[in-house]
Amino acid sequence: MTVDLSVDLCGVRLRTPVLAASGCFGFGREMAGWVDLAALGGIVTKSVSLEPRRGRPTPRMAETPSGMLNAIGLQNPGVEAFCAGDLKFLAGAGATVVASLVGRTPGEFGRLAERLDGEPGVALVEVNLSCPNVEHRGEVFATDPAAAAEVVQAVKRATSTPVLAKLTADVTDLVAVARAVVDAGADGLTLINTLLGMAVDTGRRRPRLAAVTGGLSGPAIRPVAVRCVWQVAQALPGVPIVGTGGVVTGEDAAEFLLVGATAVAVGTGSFINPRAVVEVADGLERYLADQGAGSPAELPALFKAER
Amino acid sequence: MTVDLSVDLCGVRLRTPVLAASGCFGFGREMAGWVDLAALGGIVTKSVSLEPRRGRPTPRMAETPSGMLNAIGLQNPGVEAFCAGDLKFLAGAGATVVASLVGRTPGEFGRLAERLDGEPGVALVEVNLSCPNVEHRGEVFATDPAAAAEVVQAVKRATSTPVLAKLTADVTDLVAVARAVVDAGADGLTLINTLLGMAVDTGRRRPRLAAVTGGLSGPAIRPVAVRCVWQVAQALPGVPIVGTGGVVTGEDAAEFLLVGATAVAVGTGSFINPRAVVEVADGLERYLADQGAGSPAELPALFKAER
Amino acid sequence: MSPVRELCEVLERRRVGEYQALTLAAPRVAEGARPGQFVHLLAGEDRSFPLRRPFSIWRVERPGAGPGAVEVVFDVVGAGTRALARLRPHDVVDALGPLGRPFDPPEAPAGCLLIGGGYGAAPLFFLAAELRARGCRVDLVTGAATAARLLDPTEAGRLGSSLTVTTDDGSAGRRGLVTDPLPELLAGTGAERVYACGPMPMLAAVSRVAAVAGVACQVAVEEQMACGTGICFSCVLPVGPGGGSGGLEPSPPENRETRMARSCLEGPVFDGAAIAWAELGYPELEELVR
Amino acid sequence: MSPVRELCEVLERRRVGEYQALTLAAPRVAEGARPGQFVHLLAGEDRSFPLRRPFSIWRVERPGAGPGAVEVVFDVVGAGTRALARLRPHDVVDALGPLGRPFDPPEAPAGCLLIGGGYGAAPLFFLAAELRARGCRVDLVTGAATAARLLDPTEAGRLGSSLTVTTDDGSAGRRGLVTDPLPELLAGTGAERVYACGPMPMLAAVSRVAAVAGVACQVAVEEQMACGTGICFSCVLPVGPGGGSGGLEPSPPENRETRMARSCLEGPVFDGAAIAWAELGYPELEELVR
Ligand SMILES: Cc1cc2nc3c(=O)[nH]c(=O)nc-3n(C[C@H](O)[C@H](O)[C@H](O)COP(=O)(O)OP(=O)(O)OC[C@H]3O[C@@H](n4cnc5c(N)ncnc54)[C@H](O)[C@@H]3O)c2cc1C
Ligand SMILES: Cc1cc2nc3c(=O)[nH]c(=O)nc-3n(C[C@H](O)[C@H](O)[C@H](O)COP(=O)(O)OP(=O)(O)OC[C@H]3O[C@@H](n4cnc5c(N)ncnc54)[C@H](O)[C@@H]3O)c2cc1C
Ligand SMILES: Cc1cc2nc3c(=O)[nH]c(=O)nc-3n(C[C@H](O)[C@H](O)[C@H](O)COP(=O)(O)O)c2cc1C
Ligand SMILES: Cc1cc2nc3c(=O)[nH]c(=O)nc-3n(C[C@H](O)[C@H](O)[C@H](O)COP(=O)(O)O)c2cc1C
Ligand code: FES
Ligand code: FES
Repeated sequence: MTVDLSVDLCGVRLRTPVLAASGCFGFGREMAGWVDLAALGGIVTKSVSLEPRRGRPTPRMAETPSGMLNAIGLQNPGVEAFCAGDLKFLAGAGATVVASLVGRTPGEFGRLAERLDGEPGVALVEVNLSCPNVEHRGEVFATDPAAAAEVVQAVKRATSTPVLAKLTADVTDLVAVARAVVDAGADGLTLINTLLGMAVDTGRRRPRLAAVTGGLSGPAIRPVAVRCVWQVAQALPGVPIVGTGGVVTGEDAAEFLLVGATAVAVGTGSFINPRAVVEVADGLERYLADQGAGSPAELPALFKAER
Repeated sequence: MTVDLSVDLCGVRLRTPVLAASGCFGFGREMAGWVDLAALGGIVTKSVSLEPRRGRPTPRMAETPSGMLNAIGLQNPGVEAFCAGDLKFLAGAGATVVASLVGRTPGEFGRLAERLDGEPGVALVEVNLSCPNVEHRGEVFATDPAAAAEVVQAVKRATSTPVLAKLTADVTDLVAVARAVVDAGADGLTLINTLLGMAVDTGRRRPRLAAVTGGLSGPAIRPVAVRCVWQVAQALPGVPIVGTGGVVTGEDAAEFLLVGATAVAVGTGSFINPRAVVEVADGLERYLADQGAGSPAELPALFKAER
Repeated sequence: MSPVRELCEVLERRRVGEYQALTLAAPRVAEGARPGQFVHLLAGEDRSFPLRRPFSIWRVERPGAGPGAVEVVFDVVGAGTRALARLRPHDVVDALGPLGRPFDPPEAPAGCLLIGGGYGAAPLFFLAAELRARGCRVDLVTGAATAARLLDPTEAGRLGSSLTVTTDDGSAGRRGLVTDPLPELLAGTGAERVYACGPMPMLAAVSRVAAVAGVACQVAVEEQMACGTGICFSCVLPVGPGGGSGGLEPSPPENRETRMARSCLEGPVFDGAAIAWAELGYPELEELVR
Repeated sequence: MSPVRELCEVLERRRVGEYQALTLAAPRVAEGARPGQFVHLLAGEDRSFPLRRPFSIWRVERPGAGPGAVEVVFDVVGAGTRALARLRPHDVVDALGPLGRPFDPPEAPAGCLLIGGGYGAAPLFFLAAELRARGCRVDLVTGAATAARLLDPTEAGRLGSSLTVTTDDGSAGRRGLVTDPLPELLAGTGAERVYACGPMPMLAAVSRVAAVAGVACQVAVEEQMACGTGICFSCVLPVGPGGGSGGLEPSPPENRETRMARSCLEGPVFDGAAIAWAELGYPELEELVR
């Protein structure tokens, strides 16, 4: 059985359904020595803002059981430097680029999308909604359906590139937020961002992160991420979903695809294995062959929800 | 330095600040051969309902990275059998019992509390709010501040025993729910119940739990639990909190106490080590001695939130 | 004997056909263990906080000449058994045991037919030795998919008055299921007791044959277990009103026809007639055993 | 040379004073490694998905006579180093390397003063060998809390023209800080380059002394690292406008006076004068190095 790993994500053909997740693959350039950037399903860049951001003080990360906490604080060189440097490099390398955007207001998101519209090499845009809305008491956009929808609208108005809305699982009703952003025009969803967590250095009796709290990622959160994809795929059939959270093997990727994701993104996995994005795709190819599936898109139909 | 491990939880003196978490110590009797039940901080019983419940079909559990999923479905013999059998046994063994209650309506919770009021041996009542409200589209009580508050009111009216409200982290605004139940009369809070998760048997292409989704517990969720305790302790100073989620060592317990918990409850830890509740308390005693603290209550003041 | 937690030195790990055998120095577990009971094992230094894995006790060396040891035999199927299969002598395994309800031997010497599927034969080795020590006649039937998955057939041959072997592919013994020769053997040996361990469909079939023949039957089941000590309620099985507790403290009776019994505490050995087979998808059997 | 991932057989693990040394068969890492670079190691079969741990390359045996090996020396402080300390010969370690920016040797032979604190002396052993091969005079200063935490003082004595030892408790060499003898040594040896590795306050002090003396200084820093490959941005350090990239591809310049440089990619070696010491809490030093 020959397997064709390519998938269609919001009208964009990806070589494989395995992407590099935002913030976990730098701006892509760093990995040129480790993997063939053009062979990946896609590279979601570190989130880019209008102005450069320095990020948070260190320590910015802490290991936790089967996961890690991070509080990087969205350090990035700003959209202009991004376009002039990283994006040009990625486009030249033939990578499929998903540009991740982060703003403090819906207007900022819109201006970012406008700036990137038509930049060669941007295949999709991902809207990172897990950041504080300065116009609304610093509440995270993705926790409020209306605020999230407003951002998506602003972005859709500004770009002709397909738009993924990236949501957080730290909400009471994820389906409501997902529905709001899809109604606002999002072409697809990325589920999930990190969970809010905290760890304590008991010896020194202080938080292990300088920022006190941070985002929990890695295999520890995979069951939460799989559940989120399943719930949203059930509620909003036909909406493309990129599943993210703890993918480190081809089998992990298969979990997400079986419950309804169109693609997956590997985050923390790349920190342990710089070739994780490639190896997850290889593992998935073997899995599909074992299961007699010719392509990733066949998996949801093979899933038996009632045991 | 001698350490006095005892703590005051809502006016009840506990021998240690380490309890056995609900659903993770059976009804207590099962463990009589493994630990001295009277020496524990307390035993939160498996949640008890008015009528017996058979629970969910098997498989009811699945191992996940640094954690597990369960969908036991609140199997229990009903409050009458509980009082006649387990509670009598626990009272006779000198255990400090926290009776966990679960109902389908606020009224059921109230009747349970009434039934247990004055039963010898019940030191505290814990209200398990992570269950569906049949009067409100099956929504989980703990995701809705008003519904959660209504349950707490019903219970408080029916009992003179101090009441802990057990909340879930699967909400947008945990502090709002915590505030609502405290305003409704809860004497303390238990944070957190399991996170909703799902795992897939990729070989058989079906959910690993018969119930499809289940509750994620174990060290994997500890960073989320610690964050929840920290957030609520900051927002509602003075409200006693029992921290739960991934405690398996004395150091883990110390994380919770440092960020503001009064006590901790060991759940999944007891599955791997039947003496976990005792050994966590021993570890905590050593930790306190190392830190020069005479009692658990001194820890929050030793915590330095700004690094 | 009430179970204990013991940190056990690995004395030996070896291949047995397609299985792995592991011998652990475990004086306190070995002292009280009875056939049908299991140990709940945790191997290796793993920060992922893995759950334990349950294994039937295959052989026991009571403390005396030596310090006391238990041996288990297992199939490598996933992460837990892979970790056990990596153990080397002097490594340490964390064990809980002996856990669960053992097989009940007959009060007086009687003919016993023991039926094991694959590694499911493991507890029957231990049981056969005990039954013979009690003066019972023991006949064995072991079956597997293929010859290499028959558990130590040479030793099995020594344990009983007879050994009947079946394989699905005919690579050893009769081709067919382990249950095929049962009616004939029950009649031929005049056995008064049947003991079985193996996959659920096999246990259902054995229970049916025994019920038809009117012979008392005990089966050891395998349900997924988290704790192994009765506190998590993950390992349950529907048991009829008369079913279960086997001398162990029963959980309070529920207000139901059948109740969900914990197989780690009230099992893994159940009376074949006590299991609510209908709820498990074997309705005809339920009719039979009523 | 661009870094690789190599599954390395453990050739030896041994004690070195209070530290552990680990020798790994690592032909591809050994081939290109330069002093100041590090390896990012993962030990053991652990399902908890632990992060790697970074260690300076202490010694290298280039492929040639043998297959090529690297040696690291480490202090056992937590779970990761405990796992490494349990390794036995023939076990396998997963390594990334050589990673990071190495020390820049002087263009022409020159006097060099090398200052190491605790296990921080490790990369200086490798550097000393390279500097001497290039015809430089090398003087060493190593310091530690106590004698047992001085890294292999016998070998250190052989590496340079002189070795000065300090301990906080006076149990070996001079009592005091490793930085105490610096001004005197700089004057005495006429060194034109200073290289240092150790805790941050020590690196700050060394950078200050070098700046006062007008001597070029490079320091290797230790920040917590998740990836080690430049993709997570956890290991950052504020670096002044002129600071940093050391021949490696710089990240796009940010529109700032100082920027947060990744110490795994643009470091761990930085020019002492490039680090924005004021932001790290050493304001006087910032004044000095400006
Ligand atoms: C009472 C009892 C006695 C047993 N005796 C033996 C024995 O003597 N020899 C032997 O080879 N096996 C025996 N088993 C099955 C053995 O426990 C499983 O093969 C083992 O747990 C698989 O673990 P794993 O991590 O390798 O597999 P995985 O499939 O990765 O395990 C995932 C999870 O499923 C559980 N699981 C998987 N297979 C089974 C199973 N067949 N039964 C119960 N739980 C399972 C595991 O415990 C674990 O929690 C017994 C099971 C029980 C309940
Ligand atoms: C470039 C570089 C080179 C190093 N070289 C050496 C060396 O040659 N010898 C040596 O003994 N140590 C060295 N270290 C420090 C070494 O990486 C840590 O001691 C080690 O990571 C501790 O891991 P642990 O799990 O035992 O400790 P834990 O304290 O349990 O680790 C928890 C987390 O903190 C990180 N961490 C802890 N201590 C340090 C530290 N000092 N620096 C950076 N991260 C830390 C760990 O990597 C891990 O992510 C170096 C660090 C860096 C950044
Ligand atoms: C260090 C780090 C930095 C991250 N930065 C971003 C970011 O800039 N934008 C974003 O949308 N997500 C970011 N994420 C979230 C990841 O893209 C991903 O959603 C999450 O880590 C879960 O996937 P994982 O478990 O595979 O890591 C970051 C995660 C980590 C660990
Ligand atoms: C098998 C199992 C059964 C549980 N049953 C209950 C229950 O009946 N009532 C309840 O309030 N919490 C129940 N819980 C949740 C635990 O009490 C605890 O809040 C949660 O598992 C997190 O703690 P842990 O990580 O230490 O297990 C259960 C958890 C598990 C794993
Ligand atoms: S395995 Fe936990 S109750 Fe049986
Ligand atoms: S450790 Fe990840 S960027 Fe340096």
